[in-house]
Amino acid sequence: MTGFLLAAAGFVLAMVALGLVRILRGPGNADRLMAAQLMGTGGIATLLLLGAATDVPATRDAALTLALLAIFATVAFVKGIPAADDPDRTQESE
Amino acid sequence: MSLVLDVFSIAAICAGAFFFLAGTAGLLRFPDALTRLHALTKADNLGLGLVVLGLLPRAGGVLPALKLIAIWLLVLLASAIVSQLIGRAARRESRLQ
Amino acid sequence: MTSVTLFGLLGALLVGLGLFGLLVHPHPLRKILSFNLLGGGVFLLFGVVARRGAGAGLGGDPVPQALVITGLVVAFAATALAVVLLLRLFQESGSATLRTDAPAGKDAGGAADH
Amino acid sequence: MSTPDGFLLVLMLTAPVVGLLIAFVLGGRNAERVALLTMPVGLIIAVTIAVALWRSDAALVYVLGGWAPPLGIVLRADGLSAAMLVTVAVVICATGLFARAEFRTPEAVPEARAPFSFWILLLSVWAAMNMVFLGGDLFNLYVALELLTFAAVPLVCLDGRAETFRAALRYLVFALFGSLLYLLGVALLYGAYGTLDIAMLAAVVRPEPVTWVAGALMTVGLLAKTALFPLHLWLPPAHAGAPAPASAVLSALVVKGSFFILVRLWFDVMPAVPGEAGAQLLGALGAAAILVSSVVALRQARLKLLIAYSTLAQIGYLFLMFPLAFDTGSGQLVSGVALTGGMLQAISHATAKAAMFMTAGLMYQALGHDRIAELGGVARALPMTVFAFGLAGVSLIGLPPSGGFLAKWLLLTAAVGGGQWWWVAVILIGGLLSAGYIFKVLAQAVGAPNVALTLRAPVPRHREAIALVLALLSVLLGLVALGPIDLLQIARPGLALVHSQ
Amino acid sequence: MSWTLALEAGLAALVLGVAVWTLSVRQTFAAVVAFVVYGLALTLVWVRLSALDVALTEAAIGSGLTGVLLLGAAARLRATEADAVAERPGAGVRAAAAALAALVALALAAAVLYLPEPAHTLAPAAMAELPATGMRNAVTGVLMAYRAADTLLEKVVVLISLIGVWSLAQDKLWGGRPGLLHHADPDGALAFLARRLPPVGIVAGIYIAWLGADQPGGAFPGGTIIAAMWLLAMMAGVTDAPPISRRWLRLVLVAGPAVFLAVGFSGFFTAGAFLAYPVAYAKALIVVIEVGMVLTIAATLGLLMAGPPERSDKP
Repeated sequence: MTGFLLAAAGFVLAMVALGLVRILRGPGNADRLMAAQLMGTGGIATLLLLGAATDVPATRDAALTLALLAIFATVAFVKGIPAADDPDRTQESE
Repeated sequence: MSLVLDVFSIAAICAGAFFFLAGTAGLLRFPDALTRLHALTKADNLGLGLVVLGLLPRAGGVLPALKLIAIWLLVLLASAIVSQLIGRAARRESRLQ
Repeated sequence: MTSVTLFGLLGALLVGLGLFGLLVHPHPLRKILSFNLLGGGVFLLFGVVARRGAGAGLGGDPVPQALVITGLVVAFAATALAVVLLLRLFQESGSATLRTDAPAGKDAGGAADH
Repeated sequence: MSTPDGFLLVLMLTAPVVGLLIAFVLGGRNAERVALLTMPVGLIIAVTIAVALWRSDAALVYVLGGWAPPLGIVLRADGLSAAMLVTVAVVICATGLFARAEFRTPEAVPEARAPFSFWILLLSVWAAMNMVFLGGDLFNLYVALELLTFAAVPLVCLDGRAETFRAALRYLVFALFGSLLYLLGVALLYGAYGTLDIAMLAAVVRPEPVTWVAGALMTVGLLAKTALFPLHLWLPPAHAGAPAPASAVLSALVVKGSFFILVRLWFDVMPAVPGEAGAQLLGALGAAAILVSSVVALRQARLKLLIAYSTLAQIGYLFLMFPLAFDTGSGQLVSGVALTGGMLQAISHATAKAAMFMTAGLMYQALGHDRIAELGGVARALPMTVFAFGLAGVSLIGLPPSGGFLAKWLLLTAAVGGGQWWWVAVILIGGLLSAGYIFKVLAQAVGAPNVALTLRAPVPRHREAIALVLALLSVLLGLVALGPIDLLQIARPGLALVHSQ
Repeated sequence: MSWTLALEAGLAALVLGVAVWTLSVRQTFAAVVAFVVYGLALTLVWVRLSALDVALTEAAIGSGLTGVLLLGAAARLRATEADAVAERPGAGVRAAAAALAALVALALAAAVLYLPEPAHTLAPAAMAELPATGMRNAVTGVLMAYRAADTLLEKVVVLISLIGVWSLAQDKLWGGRPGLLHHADPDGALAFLARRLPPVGIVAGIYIAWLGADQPGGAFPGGTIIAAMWLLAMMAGVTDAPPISRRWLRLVLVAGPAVFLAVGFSGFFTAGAFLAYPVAYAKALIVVIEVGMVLTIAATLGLLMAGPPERSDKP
């Protein structure tokens, strides 16, 4: 079973790593961010699989941390796009 | 019993891994940002969900299992919000270009 | 090849890459990025040293691991300070260049008068 | 393991930290009050440490938390630490008194940005320097170095102009680069020897590839922070752009922090590792710094930039002690006359340069500019300030009986004694060049004004007096040759070795 | 080649690829996104190196907060990218830099390969002394007991960097609120998230900090998670950053180092040394310090992210 879990971890990691080509190709920043988002989720899955394979329960806490912070890059990105009509806009300093 | 659980785990994790494959393929092959987003959410929701499901029998207790489910729920929540925010941002970006 | 050797070589390579970026990228934000890249390599070397010291029921020597935690926090503080400094430079001068012969910007009148 | 007086080291370390925490919470005008209250306390502790060391004639040691190395960290004060602690305390106190006029919270507001920041950053610089002098653990010294950097960089741009932001950012980039290289060396040393305690490392360290790599990385990192040629380009705009009291602290003290760690590394951790080639290389860089920076200083049109380039040249002298302290017989660096001379140079430069930046600040305040060509008549208007500038210059040039003279005399003695004649030439030419740039300023200052001199603002007597006292200290420092100079050699390793040969 | 080594080789290749990417890609934004992935991948590496405490901290600080900080900066500095291209150094300089970097990397690689065998380690010593600290996690033992002075000093370092950030403000805005004013559609997705996630996140942060005594975790990752939750609420406009002149805020910001110092001084009388703990109360005292530290870390990191005061407190 350990071998299977490790293989699954490797497979998921390889998949999301492949998705990173989107960072390179873009074209939009939104696309790049999606690749990072996929990497985040894949990283969580890999962590959980690794933790189960090696029987280290604390990896779940690392996965929990990643899950809690997964949204932040996107929020920072959305906040950085200039758009007056956006309801979630950021006001420039006075 | 443990054999049944092992088979269950293997099946669920394999299915989860498949959705990660699908998510990546979609992210790379789909023509525009919104359809790619659709592929991404599949990996987020189903891929991780199935992996978590497969790991549940091996969690070694109720509390660790609940933690696994909490992680999945958090990712689900984040994924829902992210897809809405990115979707809007992608629209806006394409308008800016 | 063991995982310790593998990650040790990775750390050395990351240091080289970060150093290169720090030297050749003119944009300060890219320099800050390179600094963090370089930091990752340095911390990884600590991690390798820690892993080599596994024993007494521990997966690694806890001393270098603790040093990395302290180092990560300090590196974050450094990054925050550098980023804010850069943003203020941009705000005051309209440019982000570090060149000494850069145009003085908005307050050209009192430039270098102090 | 701790010596009976060891707790003094804890007090020295924590006094500025407690001060800055209280100043931060109380804020406003109280920040200044707390800082000024902390200063005499710290000065008294520093002097007490020096006296205790003098009496016991052995290092003061404190084992923090009772955890002995290699697991724990010790604080350790030898002669070098004690001398630097006192020097820094004196310069900080003088700067604090001098800065009151400039960094007073205006009446109209409860708290203002520049004063609040200045007083707290000044205390942090002090805390960091104390840690640098007392730390007995290489990683602990890294944290101290970072504290020093984070406190020093904002001091550069306290007046919030674009060029000072740029200078501060350049400084920060150099400093962070330097710290990471240092940290890299720390990782390798721990991997190779399993401890970071300076005394324990000294016992086990061997001249082998890992140590060479670690030592080279750490040295380059520390040189970048000390602004030794050719890693010096960040310094002049940063030191010349800061407000005068901040320049005084930056030029007199902050660069000595990384230099001190370099001395610890080369003399205490790995005296036998660099070899003659390494020591000669460091000396060559120092010589280049002296010659190049002095010439550039001569060509400056602005007083503060001239003083900043003079700092670069004077830093160069500090590095002459490495080849001069190298003992070919034993193949290692020894704590002898050259080390004493080098450290004395650091101390006399600290007081002289602080005084010099203060006088430059006073002239700027009075004239509204610091263009050297238009300083005519300032000696008549501000005689005490120009006199203080001249006295500080005496020490920088190295005229007797100043501290600078004694320092350079000791270095010359070591050079002649060791048959290394080429450094004699460097020291003498450097002295002539510094005389050149000091007299260039003085000649203008005592000359007749090209245009009628109008003072923009009155210069308070007590501020001039503070600069004068520091300059006088630097000149009178030569008198330590009568006895106190032996403080520097207390609890230094290697002497026995030299005498036994 | 075993499964684990194959996995690790893949992981190393990923880290390396992303690092090269971060350096070589033209657009700064893309570089920062790649850097976020770099942090994520490093978290996995730390797990493989059996450094779970570091993995938690890297996940929270390394990839999380640093990434957000740099993304925000990249967005605000978009206009300056074109100028920088013109400043790119010539081929000679680039070749020299590459040679230097390669030399350093080679020297390091050689040094790593020739580290002594068997390795020096303080693991047995750390474990032997651990009962006296009341901790069961050796890393927390190092941070809070053996090398407590580092941790204390590092708290001061982070506080000073915050003061440094504040000192960059414009004079007229001193005492005001940090950062830009964020608006969010009160019924929008972001505001929804900012109301739902922080309660969960704060509980998780406290949980991870609490774990630190016995398992991987501790005040650093715990406090960082709480800081991130606060930041999320600020960015969504659900709550506003407090004016930096508030006394309570200043007290929270010094709580960690102040409690640490106070306990350290009490060690003079109760355990015979500064920063020593009497064995019977060691765990209780360390928990007290950690509570202060979590508060301070959360507040300091959150405010470091928010930046200098940019809005006057006066309406």
